[in-house]
Amino acid sequence: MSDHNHHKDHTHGHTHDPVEDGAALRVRALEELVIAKGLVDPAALDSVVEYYERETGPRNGASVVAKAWVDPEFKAWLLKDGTAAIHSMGFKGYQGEHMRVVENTADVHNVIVCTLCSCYPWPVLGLPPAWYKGPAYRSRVVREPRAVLAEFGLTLSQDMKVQVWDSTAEIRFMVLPRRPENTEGLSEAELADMVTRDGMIGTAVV
Amino acid sequence: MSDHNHHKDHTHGHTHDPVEDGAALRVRALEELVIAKGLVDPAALDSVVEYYERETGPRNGASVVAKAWVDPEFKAWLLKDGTAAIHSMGFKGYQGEHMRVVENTADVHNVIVCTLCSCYPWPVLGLPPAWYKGPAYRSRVVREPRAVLAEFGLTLSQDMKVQVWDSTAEIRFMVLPRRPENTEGLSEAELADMVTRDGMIGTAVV
Amino acid sequence: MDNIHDLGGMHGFGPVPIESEGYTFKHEWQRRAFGLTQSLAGNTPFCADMHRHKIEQLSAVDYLQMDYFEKWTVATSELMKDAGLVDANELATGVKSFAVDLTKHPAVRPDDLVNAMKVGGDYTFPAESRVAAFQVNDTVRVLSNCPSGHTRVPRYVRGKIGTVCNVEDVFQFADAVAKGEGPAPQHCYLVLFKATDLWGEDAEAPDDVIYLDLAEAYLERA
Amino acid sequence: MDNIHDLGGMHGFGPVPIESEGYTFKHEWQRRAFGLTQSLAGNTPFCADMHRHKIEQLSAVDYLQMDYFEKWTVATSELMKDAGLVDANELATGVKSFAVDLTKHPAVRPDDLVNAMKVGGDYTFPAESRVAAFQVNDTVRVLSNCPSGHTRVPRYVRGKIGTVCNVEDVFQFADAVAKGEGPAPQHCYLVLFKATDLWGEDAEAPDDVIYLDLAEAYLERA
Repeated sequence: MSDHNHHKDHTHGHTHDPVEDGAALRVRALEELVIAKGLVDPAALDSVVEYYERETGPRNGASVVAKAWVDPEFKAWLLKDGTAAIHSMGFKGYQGEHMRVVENTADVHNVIVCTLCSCYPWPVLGLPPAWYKGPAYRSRVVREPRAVLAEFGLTLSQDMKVQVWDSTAEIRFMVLPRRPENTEGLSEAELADMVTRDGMIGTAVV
Repeated sequence: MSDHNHHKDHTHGHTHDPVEDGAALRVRALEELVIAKGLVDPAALDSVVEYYERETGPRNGASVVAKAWVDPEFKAWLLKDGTAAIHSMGFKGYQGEHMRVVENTADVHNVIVCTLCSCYPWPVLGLPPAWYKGPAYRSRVVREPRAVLAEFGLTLSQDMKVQVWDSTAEIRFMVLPRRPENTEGLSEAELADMVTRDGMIGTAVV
Repeated sequence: MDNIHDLGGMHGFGPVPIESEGYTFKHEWQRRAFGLTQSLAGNTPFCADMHRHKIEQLSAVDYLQMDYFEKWTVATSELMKDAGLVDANELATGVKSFAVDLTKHPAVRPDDLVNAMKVGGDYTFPAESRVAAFQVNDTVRVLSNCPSGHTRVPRYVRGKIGTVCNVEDVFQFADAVAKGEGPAPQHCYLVLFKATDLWGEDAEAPDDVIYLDLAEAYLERA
Repeated sequence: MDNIHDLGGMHGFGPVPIESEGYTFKHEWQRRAFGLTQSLAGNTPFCADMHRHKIEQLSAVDYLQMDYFEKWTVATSELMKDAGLVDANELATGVKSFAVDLTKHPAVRPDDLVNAMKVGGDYTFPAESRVAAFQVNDTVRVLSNCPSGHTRVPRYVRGKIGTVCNVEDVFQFADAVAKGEGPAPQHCYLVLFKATDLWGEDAEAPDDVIYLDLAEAYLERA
């Protein structure tokens, strides 16, 4: 019915979106206010954004995955105590204090979500993509994960068991994807380059 | 948080509400179109609105209630076969084809709702008030009927059992309120004048 | 479908606007919208279940923001469009751009329309046409599934256990009717649920109950 | 609370906008909004659970229409207002009208803020400080009640039966923390639910499962 929808102008993504303009104004007002009041150091604000954009992100998670692919002992540790294994690589901090890594196998495919909010393992995956935080993914992936994964281009056979992990407490989940075939000759760094964000969310395979 | 809500202009009830202006334009466009196409006779449109405004409404239900208060046989019939008893008084038609009348007593209070839509017994009560169709009443009265009734000014003791009737099928509900005390001398017509719409929804007593 | 229209049990919608929304019609356009839908229901191929389903398919934001009668108008417009009697451009402009075969869709006359309202619909089938699967005092569980189309099971009773209090008549099945699949007649049951079974310790009083009429297809023996 | 934020299992939100919403930040103001909340969380008295609860209290229409980072900003602004550090007029204008005691709320320095992010929060208590009520392989039922405040039980598992798969650490209890009532430490359990128990015949495959971490207070022995 969208062609009859006079509220459509209010959805996001248009060049001059009144909702988004309102949001930008609201944020600017808060920023100017709290800086004027001395409650925020502008350099701190810049630093924290830079930290998440430069020092976190899926490359961290990819290096964890690649290490698990080449080092069976590390993999066993990662699956048994994800927190300790990941922290040992230096990827720790807010939204990564408690980690559980779940392994995709020939029979099991895992996918993570936070239906109530948008909890996500920041130290290993960075900040989540917008779709992870939106109502379509959050509402549907617990009820019809296979239909959602198919939209991502991942069609699973009925023989593959799907496990959905809803991040309802303080533990954050990360998927350990299956190592692609014919990658025996690759280095750990080359393997890490193959690992994608969606592979570690579970909306893709590697 | 409403003072920070830049979407507030879009809620209903303001003098120049863009949403409501849009609705009025949409309705006018449809009316002009279907009349131009010959699909609607404007006199028919007027007639059906007049019918509901003049010939249905809570006065119909009130006369059913008053008759039940003065005529024990009718009351027994009304509670056993609400459809037949109400139809016998001429109150029949769309949204009143199948009726169940539920009796308030010294121990039981009844209240009706339609959580999925806004089903309502049109022939006996007319068209529903806007609040009956809105999200606050529909969401809350099944979970916390006593809190909702208290907002209507009706505080029930914990000894009173509350029965909520959610109109999920083709049967429409109507509450038979308790006859007020000290009304022995009143005529059926005088009794009917005491019966309110909310008394037959169950959000008030008479 | 479990869209936003399935409001029972949700939090967050505030107090009931008793005083400000005690009206039936507040604006003339609401009267027109009501009359338009009733007038068009008589000569175009849609029924109440289809109309409800169109409303249920509105986006949650539209569902919550649009006036009740605007939602009716959107649904009626969509059904008219589906039937090929109007097109999107006509609806946007209000200007006719093609003629329809009025011998197939004659405008309903005033008396006929009011009489149709006074007669109402016919949703039942002979009681003896079906054997009731459940009887009074049977314990039943509402199925946990939720079809993607129109359905009459609110989420708040799904998977819950109740008691059959009355075997109602044999009715048409709204889920099927809304899909245009015919009546699929079956018994309907008045089912009692304890408030404590639905809401746990949130129930306001231990003896409070909720009654729903539920089609046989929604229930299984518990 | 069962507000609109509790989206799991609802219909009606369409396909996942994979291509158009693959971004983390699309606009500079989103970066600023993220940084503002992190900067202010360090020197004003709020925590993540309180922040989430403010977002949960947005009207459903605002929740669904506002950008994610705008919601963060609204929640942060409300918490700052609750703490008496800003007022509504200041927030509306962006102009300071009164001074706050910066000795109590010193601006966090860049290095300290980034270090705080790298360290993270501490949500656990010694495992031996509590006796776990449930063990691995126990069958548990999620309670049917739903507090009016912040809670971590999605509606789609309420009243449902699952199996304990792991006894997690002793964690703070989000419901209590969000209310400012302290940590109320208790065990958390990894609970497995069969898709068929949650969705009935809608389950896409008979062996599919859903895992949730649930606090002890949400569970009873089934």
